[in-house]
Amino acid sequence: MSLATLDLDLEVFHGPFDLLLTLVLREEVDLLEVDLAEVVLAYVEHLERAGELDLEAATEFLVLIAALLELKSRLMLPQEEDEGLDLEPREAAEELLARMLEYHRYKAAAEHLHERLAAEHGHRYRSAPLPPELRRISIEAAEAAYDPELLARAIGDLLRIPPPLDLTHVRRPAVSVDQRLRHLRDLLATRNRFSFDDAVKGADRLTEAVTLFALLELYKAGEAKWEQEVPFGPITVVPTQ
Amino acid sequence: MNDLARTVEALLFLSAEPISVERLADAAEVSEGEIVEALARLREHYAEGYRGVVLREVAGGFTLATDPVAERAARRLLARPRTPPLTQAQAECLAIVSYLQPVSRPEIARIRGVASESAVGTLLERGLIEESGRSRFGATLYRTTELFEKLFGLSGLDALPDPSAFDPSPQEEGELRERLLRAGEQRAG
Amino acid sequence: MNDLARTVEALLFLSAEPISVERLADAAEVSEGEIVEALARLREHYAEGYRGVVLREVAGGFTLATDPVAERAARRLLARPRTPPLTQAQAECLAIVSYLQPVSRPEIARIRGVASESAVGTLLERGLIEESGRSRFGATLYRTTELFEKLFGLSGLDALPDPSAFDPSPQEEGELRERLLRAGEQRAG
Repeated sequence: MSLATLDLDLEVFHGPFDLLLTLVLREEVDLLEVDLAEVVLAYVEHLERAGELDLEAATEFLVLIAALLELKSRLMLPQEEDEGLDLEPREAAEELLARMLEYHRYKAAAEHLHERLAAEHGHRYRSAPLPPELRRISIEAAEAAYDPELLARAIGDLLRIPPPLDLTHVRRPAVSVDQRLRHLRDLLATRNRFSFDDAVKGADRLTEAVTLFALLELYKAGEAKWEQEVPFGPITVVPTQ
Repeated sequence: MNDLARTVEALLFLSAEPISVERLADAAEVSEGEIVEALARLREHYAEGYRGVVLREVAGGFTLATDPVAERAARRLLARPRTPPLTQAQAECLAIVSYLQPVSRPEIARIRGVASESAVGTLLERGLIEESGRSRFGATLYRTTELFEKLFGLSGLDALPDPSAFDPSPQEEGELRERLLRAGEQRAG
Repeated sequence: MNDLARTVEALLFLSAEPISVERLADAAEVSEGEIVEALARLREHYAEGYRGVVLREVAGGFTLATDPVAERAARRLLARPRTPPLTQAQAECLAIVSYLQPVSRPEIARIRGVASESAVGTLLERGLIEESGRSRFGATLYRTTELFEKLFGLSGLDALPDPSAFDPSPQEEGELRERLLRAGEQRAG
């Protein structure tokens, strides 16, 4: 299944993936307006319809979509944050270009190898043991050249059974969303409004994350909302009236 | 030489063993009469005394063989068998054959968890292993050769080192063959 | 054909691997110049298009191989394809190894943008690449094999085209750079 057969139906573009790529590079389609997640979803559906994973096509897709994502994420960053980036836009484009060119080179070289192998089709080489009288000669002249231990070692390698995945180090989360939901509802009931920092005082990162998730649940359920005046500033949670 | 004679020449060149007129006819998709005619043409080209390779009719069919003119040079060429380092695949195949012989190619593949055509072919070419009849399912069986013993400095097969020193799980029950097959199947998942 | 040409023909027929002029000279106890001459005579006899077997220069030496005229019959006789075609992933890995050898798997993955374990494994299994020591970070390094050169009809690694031949033209590259840069600047404005 080749990428050429991946048809996309996006808001800003309708047609094969290859064409989208060309249009993006020609800037006839604005990458900022292309929903790349949609492209990925379309590809996954495409795979499901095909019923099998074609690793080669998947490889190609991943390289291309990764390049597009990288480019788009750089495009999306606000101007004033440029100083904070490791790479200036020019450097970023150069780096991306270098990677695309390097991959392009070996992809074309692979094509060359395909052609070479095809051109060699029909040239078979003889592979036959020596005639008995000559076999004798080489046995007589043979001297020990290999260490027999390499055979025993190879048997040892072949006896190795891969261990089952060890999952003991993966702890079950010590906190559940239910627990944190209860905690937030208690705070809402007793204090009416409170800061998120207070809600997670002394908690570890996992608990903080689960608490944030619980807060989103409360918002979804219409029980609470929050205020944040500046980015990265304190978050104040208040009940929905 | 016409195309059929060329084809017959190529088939004789490729095959390590004599081929019958019947098999040649079957491979080339022509009648046996046409093969006989092509062989007559070939014989002109391979007249003894003119070439380094000669066409021979032996029990079982036709074969190409070297002319005695080259014997001295062949002995010199082959005097020291080439012993490039073994790749991991070759070492594994050779280990399986040496400890389990006779062993079939499908068995080697099951133990290694991958097809092993190329490695087995190289070991055959280098004379480290050879065919040793057929299993009851018709698969070719392999065993190690005398050359193998000399190149590994072994006085005999019973001088093969005990693999238990490298056994990752010596507590496991069972014969070596059975354990290797089991491990191979688990690796293949 | 003189005796030396006949001897060289026989040696090429016997050896499973291509033989260099130097080894031929050593085996036949003549100078390399005489071998070169004998090979020229042989080449006349094995001119492509006339015989079922052709003389080829691959992997740093000389060897005999069948002519494609016999491929269909050879496949019927031997019941196996010459060599299975490469998948795109395998061909890319092989291209990277052939140009950058010795090269590690992480490096291959970096260039291709994806893990390349299975393709590298298959290439190893098919004997097209082999291990070649370790990098200073402990990663296994790979290089191509003689079999690779044989199957791809390469007289040596230097017979591969210069990799820059596969790069887009300076003009195409310039256009691509332009586009990327303009895309990068556009968001500002």
